[in-house]
Amino acid sequence: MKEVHHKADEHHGAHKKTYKFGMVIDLDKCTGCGACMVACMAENNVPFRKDNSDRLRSNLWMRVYKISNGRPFPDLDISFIPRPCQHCEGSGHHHTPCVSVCPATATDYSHETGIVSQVYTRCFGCRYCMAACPYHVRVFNWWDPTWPKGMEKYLNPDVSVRMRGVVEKCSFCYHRYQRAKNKAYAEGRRELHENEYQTACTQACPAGAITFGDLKNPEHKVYKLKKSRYAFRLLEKLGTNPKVYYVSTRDWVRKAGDAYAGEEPKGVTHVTHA
Amino acid sequence: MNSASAPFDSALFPEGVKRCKFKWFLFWVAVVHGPLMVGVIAMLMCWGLALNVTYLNNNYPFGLWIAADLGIIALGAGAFFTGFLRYIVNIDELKNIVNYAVVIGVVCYAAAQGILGVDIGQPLRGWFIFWHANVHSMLTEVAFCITCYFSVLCIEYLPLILENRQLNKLGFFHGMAHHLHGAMPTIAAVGVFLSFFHQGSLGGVPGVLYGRPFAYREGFLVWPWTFFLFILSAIACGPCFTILCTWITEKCAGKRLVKRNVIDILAKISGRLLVLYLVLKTLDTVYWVVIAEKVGAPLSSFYANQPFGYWVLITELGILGVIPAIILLNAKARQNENILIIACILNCSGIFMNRWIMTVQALAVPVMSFDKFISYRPNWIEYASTLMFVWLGVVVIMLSYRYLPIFPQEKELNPS
Amino acid sequence: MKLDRRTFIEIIVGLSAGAGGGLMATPVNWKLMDDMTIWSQELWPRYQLGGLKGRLPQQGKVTHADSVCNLCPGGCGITVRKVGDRAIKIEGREGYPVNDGGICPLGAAGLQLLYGPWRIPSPLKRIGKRGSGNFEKISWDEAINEVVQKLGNLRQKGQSHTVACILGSDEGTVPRLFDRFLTAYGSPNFIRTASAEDTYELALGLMQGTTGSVGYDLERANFILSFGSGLIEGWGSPVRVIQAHSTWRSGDLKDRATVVQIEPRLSNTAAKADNWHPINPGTEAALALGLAHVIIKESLYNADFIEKHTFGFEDWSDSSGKTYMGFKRLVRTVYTPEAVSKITGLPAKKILTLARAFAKAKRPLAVWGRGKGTVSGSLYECMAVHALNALTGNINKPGGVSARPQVATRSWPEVERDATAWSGSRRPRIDGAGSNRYPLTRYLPDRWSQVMNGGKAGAIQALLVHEADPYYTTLDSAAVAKAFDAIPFVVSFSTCLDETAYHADLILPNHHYLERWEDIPTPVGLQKPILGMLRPVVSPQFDTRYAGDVLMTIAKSMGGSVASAFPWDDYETLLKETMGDKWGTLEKAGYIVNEGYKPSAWSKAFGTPSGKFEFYITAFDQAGVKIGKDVGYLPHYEPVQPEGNPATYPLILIPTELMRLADSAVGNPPFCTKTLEETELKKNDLFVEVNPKTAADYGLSEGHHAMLETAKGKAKVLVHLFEGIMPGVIGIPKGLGHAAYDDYLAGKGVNANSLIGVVEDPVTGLSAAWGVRAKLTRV
Amino acid sequence: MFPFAFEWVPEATRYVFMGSLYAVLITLIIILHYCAIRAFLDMICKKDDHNSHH
Repeated sequence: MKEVHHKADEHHGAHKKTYKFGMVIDLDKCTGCGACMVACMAENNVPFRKDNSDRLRSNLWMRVYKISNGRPFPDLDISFIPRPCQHCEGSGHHHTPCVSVCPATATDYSHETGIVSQVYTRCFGCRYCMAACPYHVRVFNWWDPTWPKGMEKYLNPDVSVRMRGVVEKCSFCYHRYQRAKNKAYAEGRRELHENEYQTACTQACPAGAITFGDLKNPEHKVYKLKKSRYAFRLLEKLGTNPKVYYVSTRDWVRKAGDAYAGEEPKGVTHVTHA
Repeated sequence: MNSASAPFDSALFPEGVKRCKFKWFLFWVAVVHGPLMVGVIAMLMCWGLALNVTYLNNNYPFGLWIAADLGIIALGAGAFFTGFLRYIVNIDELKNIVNYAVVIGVVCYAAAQGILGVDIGQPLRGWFIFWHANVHSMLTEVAFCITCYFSVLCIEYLPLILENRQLNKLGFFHGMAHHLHGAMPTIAAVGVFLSFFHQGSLGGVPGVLYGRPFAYREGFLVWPWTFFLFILSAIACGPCFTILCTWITEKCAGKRLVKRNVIDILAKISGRLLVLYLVLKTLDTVYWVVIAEKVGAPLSSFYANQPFGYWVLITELGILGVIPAIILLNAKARQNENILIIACILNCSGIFMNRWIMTVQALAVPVMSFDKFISYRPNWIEYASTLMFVWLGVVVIMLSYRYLPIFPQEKELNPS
Repeated sequence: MKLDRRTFIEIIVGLSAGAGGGLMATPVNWKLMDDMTIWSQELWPRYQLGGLKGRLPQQGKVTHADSVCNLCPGGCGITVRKVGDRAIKIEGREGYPVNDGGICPLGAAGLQLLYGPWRIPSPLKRIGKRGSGNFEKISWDEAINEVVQKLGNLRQKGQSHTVACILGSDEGTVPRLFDRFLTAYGSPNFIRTASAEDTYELALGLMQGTTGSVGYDLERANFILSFGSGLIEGWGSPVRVIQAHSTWRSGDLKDRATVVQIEPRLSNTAAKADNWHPINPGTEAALALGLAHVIIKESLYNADFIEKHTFGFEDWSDSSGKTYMGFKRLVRTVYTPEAVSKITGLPAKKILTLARAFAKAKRPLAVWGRGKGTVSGSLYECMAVHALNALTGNINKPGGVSARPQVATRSWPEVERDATAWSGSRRPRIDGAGSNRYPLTRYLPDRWSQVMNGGKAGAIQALLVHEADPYYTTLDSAAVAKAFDAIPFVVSFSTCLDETAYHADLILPNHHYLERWEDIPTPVGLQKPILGMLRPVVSPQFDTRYAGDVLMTIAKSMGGSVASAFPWDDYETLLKETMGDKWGTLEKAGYIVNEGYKPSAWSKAFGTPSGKFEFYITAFDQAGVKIGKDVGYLPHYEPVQPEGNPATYPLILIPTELMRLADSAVGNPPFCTKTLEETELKKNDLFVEVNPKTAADYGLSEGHHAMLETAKGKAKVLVHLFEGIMPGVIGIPKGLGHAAYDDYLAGKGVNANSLIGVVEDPVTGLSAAWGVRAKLTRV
Repeated sequence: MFPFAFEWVPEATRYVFMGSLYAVLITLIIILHYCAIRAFLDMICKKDDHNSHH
């Protein structure tokens, strides 16, 4: 079915410039400060509640996981793993895990950008995509979103506000891509510069741990960074083919990411899509 | 019951049968409405206050509702499978139970759709599944087949209603019922086609989740092996559920309604299918261990956290699989009504457990190494709103039993 | 065919069924369903996006405004994205010399503070009991009048010295205005809230003879030895330090900088460090001196610097021939690795390795200031750590430490004081700073409440608080609350309903930091002088005024010399005049940085009596500090005993500071609270960290409630078992336990400051407490 | 659902899937209409015959 999908897309956008946007997150630099989470919430009109302490129902598009090596004092070690949507491409006969299961085509994989979208006004809340996603990037609106009076003033008009009963997730700040693309077209350019389109978390990260760009463009920083011998992806073996790479020089962190349980680091062989 | 004076609504009863007094009937209907109303309140809370009133969360987007949905539909398989045996395989004896199988089917499928209506966060947009259908989604396949099959069931149920003693006096209704009976093999064939697909697709729902090694299965064409296992397990258990329901109805009515030989045919078929299912399921389990190991998920990781220990596997396949299979295959055991009913209960529980495992345990098993195991149990709202549809089904069955000619053998078995 | 009634009915039924069926086959029903979906979602306010329907934000022209963040002493540059006249997002300002595009979670959530419901809409006057939270709106004239009357009366009665001001800073035009007001009015009681700066400024003054704050050249250091500093947890200027941390983590593995963290708990900094050495809490000074021992013993120190530019390293004798012990002898005899190992709990071998690695590194740097640097700390500990930098000659050098001046601005005319002002401002300070007992110290922010409670209840008759929340941030909250109760007139200039404002009699709300002009002096810890400029990004959202304007109006209404001390029309005029020729750049670029700034060469760097870096502090005698013993003139280890009886309170409680939890004068915005871990806050209860071994001793398990008790108070907490904390030590996060603000923050957790008392440093009088004795019982 | 919906992609699976759906729907509709019309005709033309069956 995938091949058919592709042909259709090629047919539609024969002359479109295509990208494969992705991230490389340097876990050696990440300090777990949480600026990415807050910047994401501020950029994407993510609601908040008086009591947000239940992570199982908390609405975080970007979530920083705190992971440990599980050793006793004083050998304990801790690392942080910021986890946006992995924007899986799928590989072989597997499509993106969530896209293939959504019954109402409310989530889709863009072959122009490599971004997995979410159409809030079409989602009817069956939550099948959440079951399909092994990274827990998808969150459900268990409540009506509310903003204390006055707070609505900071809402970003580029991002729609979601209603109760729908699933939402990180979009790689797709609205920023749209703005950048419009600007480029207005200036008569077909291609975006690397720094023209950056996600809110990338921009905010005080540690510069997040790098964002076109994974297939050799001139972009991510292209080189993802080839590091310390690079890995979360749950590589499942074949979800995510576009978020991580770099850590700590062995146990790479193993926790389940990149190559027990094997020597030899870098990631990127599964390209035909 | 006082047989001297017939209940005032006796004109509506099927010909030649006895029913209890109307006030008693009304009393029992009212009793059932108690829990039903609790369920209605729960449902209204889900719709009015949003789903935060449940214990579902982002780790468990699927909970009791979806598990119950899958289970109920599997149990409802008795309808299509009995229809298949009656109209296509032509086991004539089954005409004596096929009506009731249809009623149970209608109830199950209505319940399944009702539960889904509560489960989805934006119920008013439920129709998007048809309008913006993504044909690659197993859920789309399920939704299409279930709604279509539900219409089939309704069409199969329709002649029963039309054959109500009074309605049937109207020429049009009489004719309609008559012609529908004639078309029944075709309708049953369509039903079988649809049922096979949606039972299978329901299996596909967890089976395609390749991000969840616990649920994921490779398969044939676009379908994972669970697709076929779900069909098989559903038809292996559906007849047992029909037997069970008949037995309960008989106990409530206080009389025999179906002859034992009819029950025995269903039980025998069920037992053979169950054996076949167990063999295939065992093969599937072995292969699953191998492919899961390949993606770095050893079997032990699936059963590392209570309450989802190895006992789950043993209970599902052993106690709730092998034992009923042995009973159902043994003619002597089958003859003993008590043992037969125990086997049916075990078999039906087995299917329910399997569906629970494939939905809830599939979500419970952590996938990322740093995921924490979180336990889930449904809260009263989930239970009440699920059971609401069961109670609703009970009312439908009560009404159908009282006013519609469901059991052709009733008159013969209970001569006045 | 006979058309009887029955047939008629049948035909009607048949036709309607047919019509219904036919209609179903058309798109009409789909359209109706669609309409119903939309209509039903607009039917009920609950469905209207939390009542947002109708107040959904409007589109508009997108613009960007540069300013500076004022939520912590970090002073980052920010760019605010606006749509129309709404500010919609705060981002780090690209190219700003402090943070170059980066931003911290608090800064990114700043708009929640701007538009939040905790803003104070207009001047408020307390009507109920103090602390009941009942206020009424009054006009600015009434409010100012009230202050003028109260302060006027006090001045008339000759009690001008009983007025105090508490501010978060003493630099910049606004703090200087408050200071000037007190000078003209006649009070010595300008108080700056506590921070590690208090002690570091003193240590630099004593050892180097300099004024000004400490500057660390973190970016160029390649071996960072941190004595409990939460480098990536908000220490210093947070974004800048995190960026420095990334520099250390860049490049080839073998070229990367080494970070060593000394701390009893595996903080994020410890976790990210190359080596983490947990030591007994409060023994940092001993370890520093133990390291000095090895460095000296193995002659790994910078001999050139030590010989030419330091005083008191070797034993020395004065003109009378009396011999004094030098740093070398003290360290060699007392702080052997074995002895230090016994104190700190760190194996002697590790001390040896660490000392060698530190001294042999190309550009080693020892940094001091616990956690985020929000507590003053022990003077000798600070000096001991600073001595390590001296041993490696790491003063005023690239990758080193220096005393850093501010960007110079135009000074103001001298205040013409009348008699009341003269007599009032010469009275001893209420907190005892600068007295014979504590001659060196400028402010004792933790002490004024103790003094008031200790029999001088009337010492403060009026308190003005600006950009500080002493009610919440001062140690020993119960004592502070008691002292507050004794102050008849508390005025808050706060823009948000913080703890102090909540307990004030009068609130005169200042503009929010995104609504005003104000100069922001060099961020804490930076090695080069920077002057940033806040600018109004949005127009004032409420009926607020510049604190500077309000203060000047008050002064002008008081007449006489108090009025004439403020010749400016308004605050903006004053700001422009003060900035002088720099105003143009500041207005346009938003900041001034002295890029070429280099700390003085060693030969000219030290203003001590000896003109050198002093290991032996000669300034003590000059200032009249009473130092009992010889060793008191040298950096040495003097245990700061935590409060509480070890028999009753067998455990040690230490505060922990989190990057995602603001614990100073700014309340944590909802976005930041949302990012807290599940093991930090659960519903309204906070977690304390306990080592599983300790927990087992007390029968505690994960997620269970426990009663945490110290000599200062007790609180119900949740237990989080954490292998990263030393056995016997409990960690409690700072920044929770607010009673003010509103439900998004109030009532969550416990204020750590309420459990910890003040332990005065014998020389400075500042609080040297690093923790407190505690007990933890199952409930 | 219908080829005029904007997300309609012309691909084999979709044709097979939707084709079977429409086939089922059409079969059911035909059966229903067939029975109804037959019953209607029966009622109008052979009303008495039918009554005599019972």
